[in-house]
Amino acid sequence: MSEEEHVLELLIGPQHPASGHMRLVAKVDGDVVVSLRPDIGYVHRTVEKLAETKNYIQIIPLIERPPLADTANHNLGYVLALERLLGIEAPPRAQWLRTLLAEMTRIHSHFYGLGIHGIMLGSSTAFMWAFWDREIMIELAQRLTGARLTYSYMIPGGVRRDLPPGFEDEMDKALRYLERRIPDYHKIFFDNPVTRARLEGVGVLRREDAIRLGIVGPNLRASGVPYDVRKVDPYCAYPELDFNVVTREEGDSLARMMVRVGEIRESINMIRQILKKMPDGPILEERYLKMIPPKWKEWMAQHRRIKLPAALISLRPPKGEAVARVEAARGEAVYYIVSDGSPKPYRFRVVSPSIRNVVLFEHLIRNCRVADIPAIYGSLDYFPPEADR
Amino acid sequence: MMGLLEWILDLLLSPWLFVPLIYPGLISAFAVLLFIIWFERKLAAKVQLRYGPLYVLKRLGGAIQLVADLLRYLFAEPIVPDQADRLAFIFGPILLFASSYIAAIAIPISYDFYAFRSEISLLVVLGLNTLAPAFNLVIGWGSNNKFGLIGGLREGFLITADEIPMFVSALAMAVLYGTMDLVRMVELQSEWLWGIALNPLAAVTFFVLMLLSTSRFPFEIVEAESEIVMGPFTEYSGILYGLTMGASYVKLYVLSLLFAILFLGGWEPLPPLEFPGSWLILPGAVLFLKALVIMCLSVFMRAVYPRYRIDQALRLAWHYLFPASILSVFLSLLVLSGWSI
Amino acid sequence: MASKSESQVQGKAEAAPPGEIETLLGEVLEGLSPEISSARGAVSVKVPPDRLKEAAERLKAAGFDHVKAVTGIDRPDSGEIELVYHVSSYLDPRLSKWIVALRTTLPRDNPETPSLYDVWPSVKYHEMEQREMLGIHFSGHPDPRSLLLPESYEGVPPLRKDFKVKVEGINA
Amino acid sequence: MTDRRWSSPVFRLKGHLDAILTGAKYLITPRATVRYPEEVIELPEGYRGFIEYKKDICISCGLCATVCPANAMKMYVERAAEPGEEAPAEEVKPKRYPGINYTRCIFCGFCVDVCPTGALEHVETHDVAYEDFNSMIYPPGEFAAGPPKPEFDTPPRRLRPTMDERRGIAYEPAD
Repeated sequence: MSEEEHVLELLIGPQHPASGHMRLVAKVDGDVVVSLRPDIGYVHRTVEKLAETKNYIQIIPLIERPPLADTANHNLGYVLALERLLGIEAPPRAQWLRTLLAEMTRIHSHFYGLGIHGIMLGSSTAFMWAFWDREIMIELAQRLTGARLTYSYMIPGGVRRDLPPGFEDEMDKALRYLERRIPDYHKIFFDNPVTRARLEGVGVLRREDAIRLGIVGPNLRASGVPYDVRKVDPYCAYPELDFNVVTREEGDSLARMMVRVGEIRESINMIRQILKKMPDGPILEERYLKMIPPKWKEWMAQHRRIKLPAALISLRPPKGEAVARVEAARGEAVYYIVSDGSPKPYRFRVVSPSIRNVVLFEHLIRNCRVADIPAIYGSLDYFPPEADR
Repeated sequence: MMGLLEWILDLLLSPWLFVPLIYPGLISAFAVLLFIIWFERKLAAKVQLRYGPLYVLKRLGGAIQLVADLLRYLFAEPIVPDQADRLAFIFGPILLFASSYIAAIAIPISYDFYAFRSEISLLVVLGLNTLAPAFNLVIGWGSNNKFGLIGGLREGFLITADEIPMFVSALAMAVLYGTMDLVRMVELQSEWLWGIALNPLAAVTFFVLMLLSTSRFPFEIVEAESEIVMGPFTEYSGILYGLTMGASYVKLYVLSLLFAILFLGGWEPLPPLEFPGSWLILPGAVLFLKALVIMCLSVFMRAVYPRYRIDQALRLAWHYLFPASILSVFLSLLVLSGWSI
Repeated sequence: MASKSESQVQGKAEAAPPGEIETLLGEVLEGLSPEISSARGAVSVKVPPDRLKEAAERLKAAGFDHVKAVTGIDRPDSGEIELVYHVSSYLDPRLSKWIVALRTTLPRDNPETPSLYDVWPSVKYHEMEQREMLGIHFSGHPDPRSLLLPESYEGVPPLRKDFKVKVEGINA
Repeated sequence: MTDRRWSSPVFRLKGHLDAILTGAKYLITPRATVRYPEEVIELPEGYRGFIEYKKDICISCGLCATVCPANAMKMYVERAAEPGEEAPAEEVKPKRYPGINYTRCIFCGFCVDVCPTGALEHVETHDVAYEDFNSMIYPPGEFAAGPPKPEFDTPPRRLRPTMDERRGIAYEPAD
């Protein structure tokens, strides 16, 4: 038989229970996937072009939309780039608050990824559990920022709100709850023999390939590369936090999943340290603080919020460019801003972790079985809107 | 007038009509279907910290959700795709459902109430029960959908892998009891011990194979939503889809009844009660309850497991379950020899 | 987890002091007429377009093992498109502190440049994106598909400045 | 680093048992669901919900409309008097007031934070259902009439979430 006669072209998505907003074009020979090509762009929303029409501060909500489960880290990446361009730095307490929200977001984003991975393998329990435990962090983030996911919390020069009263105690209870839950996850999902059978040795990403293809985040670290922006190019409060970079050597789907679990544990530890060590002080840079009318000072102290000074609306960074990177939950996010001195960026570039990981679809889903497609897809924690931007 | 009613009642209570039509046949199969799917959803929901079906008859926790679903299926338009093989597409689900249920006619519900008693009634049940998967293949091929095709082929691979060891582990019990007559088997169990105590290996093997052949988790491979949408049933809608979905539960029901007879002592022990009709109701209820427990245990797996890959399921069936079923035959012989000593 | 110690070593690794990275880049790219500048903690190397691939090869050999971003910047005023490759390293802790912007300028009416896919396979999807968004032709790129835009898209590449976004004004 | 124990069938069998027992354990764990229209979670103070507008202290500076990232907030010109017409002062020299379009609002709260007089403030409401898009647009007059309120057939039970070590979030009756 010729190749065409026994190879079936399988169009998985965009209308498929487990494809996400993308299409996977798989060539299948029997039960074996010969090759697979990702077709992305179904949720492209022109963030880079739209940003050119918006003032700098208006871009904050815009860049939060694509990586929906992981907004705070992307918000942070953008704000860091902008601050670099403006030549300002947030005061220490704001830096710690940013780190706090970034780590909370990492926890709930990882739960999101684990849950999706669970349902892709058919474990509805893992899915429902993860989405419930994600809710814990979302509830706390909501108290801190006033929104569930689209926080828009970090602004150039600081953050918008301070810790609400009683936050530390509530967080402590929440973290202890999460620590109690993780063993149950192990029993019913991570260490379930069926999960092991489905993931171990499936979709192995070798270390050289991970580097060559420019993979980021837990997917890179699961292949034994200890690259984490929080260590390599520390920002905010990370230099003062004691944490490990979770790595695994195997590079298979199980390793990628377990790196995320390990990172949840590390984030729990980090949040404890943050709440213990957080310094007192203002949460907005002094020059902006001075612009707020004095009559608001008392209100601000009472409500633990800041008023946006009008100057922030139409920031005019000097001509030039700045690049910043952060370790978002799904991997390294790079923000690159080119300014021509006007209130709107001349060129705005977002490189989200998912667009850098999309190459893994064609690289990993090859010579595996049809059932491995969702198993590997889920392990990548790939998020189509984040890749399409 | 009374004469007519009595005549009808007599007719209905005659085993040749009662067994295929009422219990354990069609009507009770439907009732079980409506209950067990609801219960499966409730069980999974409870493990997953949520309610599951709730709002249709809220007082009973949404117990008639499936009745509502059935009505919806009945009134939804069954769409037949242009490119599908119409004959196979429409009759496939009907035959699938019928063949899943047909084995129930050979199941006795007490020492003297059965549609027929035969020396080989075990073989009749097992044989009729094997028919159903073939129609999955027909459906998958007939619906002319790539996912349907893959799903049908998966079923094709699984037929041999689950039916052969299942035959063998059931026959291990036949060896043990020295008969293939289901009524006689229950009789013997009430004299000796339950089958599950005599040959636990056969019981465990049979149970796992039951999950495999009825597409329960962790072997929900034929449908596998995240991989092949709905497998052979991808193109179905309306009541035709309802039939395909119900078929595997009906098969589970029949196999659970068989499991109860083979391993759990059938309708023994009977509670010492006397009331009109107790000669029929009591053994029927005991048998039904045992089967129901088995079914609940099977559907509970949805809350615990992800699904295996097809090659892993095949490996499990051929590398572990098939040898285990052969071993269980030897175990039966061993038990027999121990018995005679 | 086994590499805990390794990562700590990496975390504590001394940053190349200012000036060192520029010197290093100068040595690596010697003879390619690079213009090296640094501002706001970022290092930038500009090379002529015909030297881009060679510069990339030398950077790769020097330990810059992956590309973080490929960005085209349309500059209609000067009739140029600036192409920026942000490169860094995963393995060399001295280099991974830095993001080096390898840049070149292409003529706006016929922006063509060799694809760096052979050097850094990690540019694959970034170059595809810049191709459709700015109309830059990367010769030798293995995948001719469009990435985010529909295959049927015709017209001005969206990230060119002459593609105008119609925005509803605040008083509309 | 692959765990060697997994190659042992006995260890795998224990894994199966653990999984099933954990599933069984959760059959008696309390549920997490909040049955929404009957029970409503009380939102924390400072929640960024619908916006309350106090027109009397608005100074028509237009900062809210300028900062709005989604162009949801717009300045509307109040009715202007014809030249020579006798009219109240605010119609002779028309002022601009903000109106909001909730089809576009993303509840980022920038307008609230930037308002120099505090004429804009969030209320802790987010669950309002509309029948058509047009009714989601609030010109200044309607905007000033107060934020929309959700309608329930029966008054819902209000639940206050508190963190709980055993259950994650415990929802307790708020009143």
